[in-house]
Amino acid sequence: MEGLAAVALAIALVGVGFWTLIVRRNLIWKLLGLNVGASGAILFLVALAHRPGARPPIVGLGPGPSADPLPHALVLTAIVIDFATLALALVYVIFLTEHRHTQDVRRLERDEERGWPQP
Amino acid sequence: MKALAAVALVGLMVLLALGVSGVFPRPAVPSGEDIAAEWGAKNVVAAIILGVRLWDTLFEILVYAMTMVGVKLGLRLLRWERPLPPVAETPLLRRSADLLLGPIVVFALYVAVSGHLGPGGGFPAGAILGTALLLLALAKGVERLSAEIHEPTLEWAEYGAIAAVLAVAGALLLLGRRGSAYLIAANLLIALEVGIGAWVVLHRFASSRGEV
Amino acid sequence: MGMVLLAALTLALAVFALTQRRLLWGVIGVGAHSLALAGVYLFLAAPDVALTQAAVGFGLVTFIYLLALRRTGKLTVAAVETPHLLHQENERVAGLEWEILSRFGNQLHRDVEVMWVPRAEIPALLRAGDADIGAGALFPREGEALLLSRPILPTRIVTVRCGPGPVGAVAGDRGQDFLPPGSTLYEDHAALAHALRRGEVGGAVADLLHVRQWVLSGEVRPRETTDVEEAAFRLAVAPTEEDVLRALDAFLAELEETGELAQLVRRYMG
Amino acid sequence: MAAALSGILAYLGCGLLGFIGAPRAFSLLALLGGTISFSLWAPGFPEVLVGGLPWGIAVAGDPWAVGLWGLGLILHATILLHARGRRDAFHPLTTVLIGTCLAAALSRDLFNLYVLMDLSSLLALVLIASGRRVRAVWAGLQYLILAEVGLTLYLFGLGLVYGRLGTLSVSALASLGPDLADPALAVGAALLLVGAAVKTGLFVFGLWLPQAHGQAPTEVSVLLSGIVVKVGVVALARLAEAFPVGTVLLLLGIVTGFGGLVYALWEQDLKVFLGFHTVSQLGYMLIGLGLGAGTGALLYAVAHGLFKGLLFLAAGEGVERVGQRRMADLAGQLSLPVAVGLAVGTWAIAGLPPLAGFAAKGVLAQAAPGWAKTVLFALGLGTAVSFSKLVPLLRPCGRGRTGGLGLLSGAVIAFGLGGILAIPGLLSLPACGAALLAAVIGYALHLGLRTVRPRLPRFTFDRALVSALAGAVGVAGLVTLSWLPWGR
Repeated sequence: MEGLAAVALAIALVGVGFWTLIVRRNLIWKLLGLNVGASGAILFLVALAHRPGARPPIVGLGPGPSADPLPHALVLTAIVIDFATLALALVYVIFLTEHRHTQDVRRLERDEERGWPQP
Repeated sequence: MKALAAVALVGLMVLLALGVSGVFPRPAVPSGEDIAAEWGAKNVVAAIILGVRLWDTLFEILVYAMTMVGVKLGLRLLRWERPLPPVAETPLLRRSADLLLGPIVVFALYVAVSGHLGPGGGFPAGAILGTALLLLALAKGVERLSAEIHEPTLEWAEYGAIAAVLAVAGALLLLGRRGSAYLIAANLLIALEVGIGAWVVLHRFASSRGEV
Repeated sequence: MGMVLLAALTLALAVFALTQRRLLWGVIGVGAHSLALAGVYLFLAAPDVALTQAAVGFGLVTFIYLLALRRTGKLTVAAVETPHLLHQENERVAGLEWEILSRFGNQLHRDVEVMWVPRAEIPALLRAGDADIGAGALFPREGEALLLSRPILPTRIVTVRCGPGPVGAVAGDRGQDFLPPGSTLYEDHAALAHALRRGEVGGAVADLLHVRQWVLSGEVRPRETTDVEEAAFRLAVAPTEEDVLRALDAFLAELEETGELAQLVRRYMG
Repeated sequence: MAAALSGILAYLGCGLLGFIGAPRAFSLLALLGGTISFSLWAPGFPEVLVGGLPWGIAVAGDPWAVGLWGLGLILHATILLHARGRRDAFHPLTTVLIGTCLAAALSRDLFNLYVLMDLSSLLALVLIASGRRVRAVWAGLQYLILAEVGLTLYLFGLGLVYGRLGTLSVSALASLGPDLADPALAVGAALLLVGAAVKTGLFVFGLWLPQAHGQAPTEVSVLLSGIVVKVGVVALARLAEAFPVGTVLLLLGIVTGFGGLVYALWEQDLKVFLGFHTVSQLGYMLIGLGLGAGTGALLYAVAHGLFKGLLFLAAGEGVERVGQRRMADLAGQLSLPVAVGLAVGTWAIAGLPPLAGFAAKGVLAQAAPGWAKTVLFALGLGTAVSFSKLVPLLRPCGRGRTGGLGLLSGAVIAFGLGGILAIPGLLSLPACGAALLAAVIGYALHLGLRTVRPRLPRFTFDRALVSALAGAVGVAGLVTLSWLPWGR
């Protein structure tokens, strides 16, 4: 039950997040969408490690089978990496906002087509 | 365009569901308790991160460190001449910030040191430390923050921490020394590195003026 | 069961966050979503991941978004097109209030974006957070409950009479407060002037700035003009944006002190 | 194994120390350490699980590792020779970036590759943006977001594969012989492929690449096209080893090869033009992987790293000196070393004997069946057509700095000659004749094509995003189809 709900949630999060990523025109919104989508993939890995009645992968923590520890370790790395990517992306979004006075993807693309005229 | 996107996305979700349906139920997996014992840990995840898959973790730390560098360089590209909007500052906030500082540092240290026994470890500890430090600093006002902090000092501490982690990792990879003392030291070093790094990144976001 | 509920909550928070119109709410919503996700990880027997998610995915990420928003946000102005204050001139916007707003936006590192709206829609837009500042109209009006800046330009509300018949006003304008219920209301000042000229209404309650504009352009020939109230043009700020109001007032005070405001008024009012 | 890992640690450590001070010295030290380490393990070493069973990270000194280490070290030396005046964090960042690429060359673990791909994207973005050009930052930001989408899909695919087979090691997967009739594995393999493809910059997913590579500072472009794209190619090569996805890679390769070419034909900005050719050349490597000719793909990857590095170095040097980017404005303005560098690079990329391009294309063609030879010939012809545009640029004007141009030109020539000497049957009359024929026909076609100016569809960011998602679905379909009898 838990695993099923988690997996369904993971897929839904990928859908919602990527939908935002595509349809929103503002770069920060896109990054928010990406965040949610990426958290879907991470959740999927955690759900993969789970099994009915599992306990945390810590020695001596109750009876029952242990959850698969490897995905947990991978996911910890992935969470940190997502944060790093986000921080860097935000810096360059701020850069574009400073130089082009917009975060709108379409305006940036129009500018690119016209050869970046001085604002 | 939107229609195409919707079709593609629905297709992707169906695909994911199809794939996922083939994965469960999963076969039994090793619990890794023998590995944890070998590394002197109770938390298997800690033994994996700091032991078995240390090679990944090294690059993870590196990702983090390079982000700090990238944020610094990126923010330097900006051309801010004007002061930033003010951050709320009240005496109550300032006083509670002073009171909270001690417990938060102790809690972060606890999360780091006990990371090989229970949930925790260097990364969350560092994140807690960095976030809390900046929150408290912001309560005192950005101007005072910038005046009190000497950036070169921070950078030295940061790179020193990375270098220490590299040294521990190198010794471990080449010599194969294991034990809970190593895990505690590694967790503390990572916490230090991540904490300082998070603090530096947030600090720069909050107060950087650019140089151009 | 708890897990299913929590999963539903997590998804609902994500959907809530990503369907907001204001970025701030989006960021807060995604933060809440991250925290709920940490709860899901606890259910899935992954305390390590939950802790990291709470510290990094919730703490650091939300924090850095907020800090980024602080310097990149847009300042959306819901404005009524008003001569001298804020009006479209070919492709660009010009006027006294525009000058002030664009300088203010510069100071905040925020781009100023103007959306032209009828006067009556401004309060709803500000309250819903679709706009940060209302401009080009008389504030306050009864029952609007908006935050108001220091006065920018003093004016008067007057009644003009051109002939017999009822008196009209612009819907949502301060003038509406001085009319008996059931009077005719018009969407904007141009429609009101048009009605005056065609004799649909015999008079109008409006501010001196517009009345002078009507007279100068020859659109309206008033027989008599009576003062109703001393008033001033101010900028309205969304009820949630107290910080913006504080900064705006400080900015206006500085303009006044240095005499720049007087200069600007002379330039735009002729 | 220890030698290779310590080489990488030396690279990373020196890079980090370089942030504190003496960046050039530490960069040099890293190169030295890397070279010593390389010479210690050079012929290769068998696969080792770093960290031990059951979850250790597999690394091996296989041919890919050897080839890319050689390439990385040569490019690093070139940069050190060339970039005298770079301030700031340029040297430390490039050192860490090269260290990352070297680690990726060794890695045979799907998750380790994920981390390394992400790290290389981040570093690439920081370096691209260091040029302070708005369009470079915009291209880089698109790159980062697209790569992140790709890597999210990759992570999902990795989960599916791990969940089904319980391992992340490429060799273990290959020995299990994954059956793609299994939906979890088919979808998993497809997501892994698309993730790596988006990160690499294959056609339609990767049209950010020409702008990002073209707008970056000179030495950064050299690294990006020389070795950073190869991280993605290595990942694709590992996937090709683990899963039977040859047909899909072949199709992707053909589309990428011709797609990049079509856009390159009418591009006027010299460096962006070279960027489009990087996309097109990726097609060769994928075709090699798809045909099961791993050695050919590897040789092509190394050769491409050398001659495209040379082309970008020469073009960048010329563009910086003259202050113009359009080819028409550069004609007759370039200094002698730059013109010679461009000439050698053009000669090599056109596949003319006896340079690197000829040797690599020869090895590919040896492994290709008849119809694939035709495809490769057509690709070569297209390359010749578009590179004919560079001929007016080759007229030198005055002397200039040689910098790293000499080293890379030498490497391109040595690679070509060495390949011809080492591999029998490369320098045959038909092969030489075909190469010359392609060049001559190409030049003639170029004269005719100059008058045509079609409007190619622009690839906006949103289109790229949608194509990445649609690509995942499409590739999954192809993967599922490819286990049908005709696909094997």
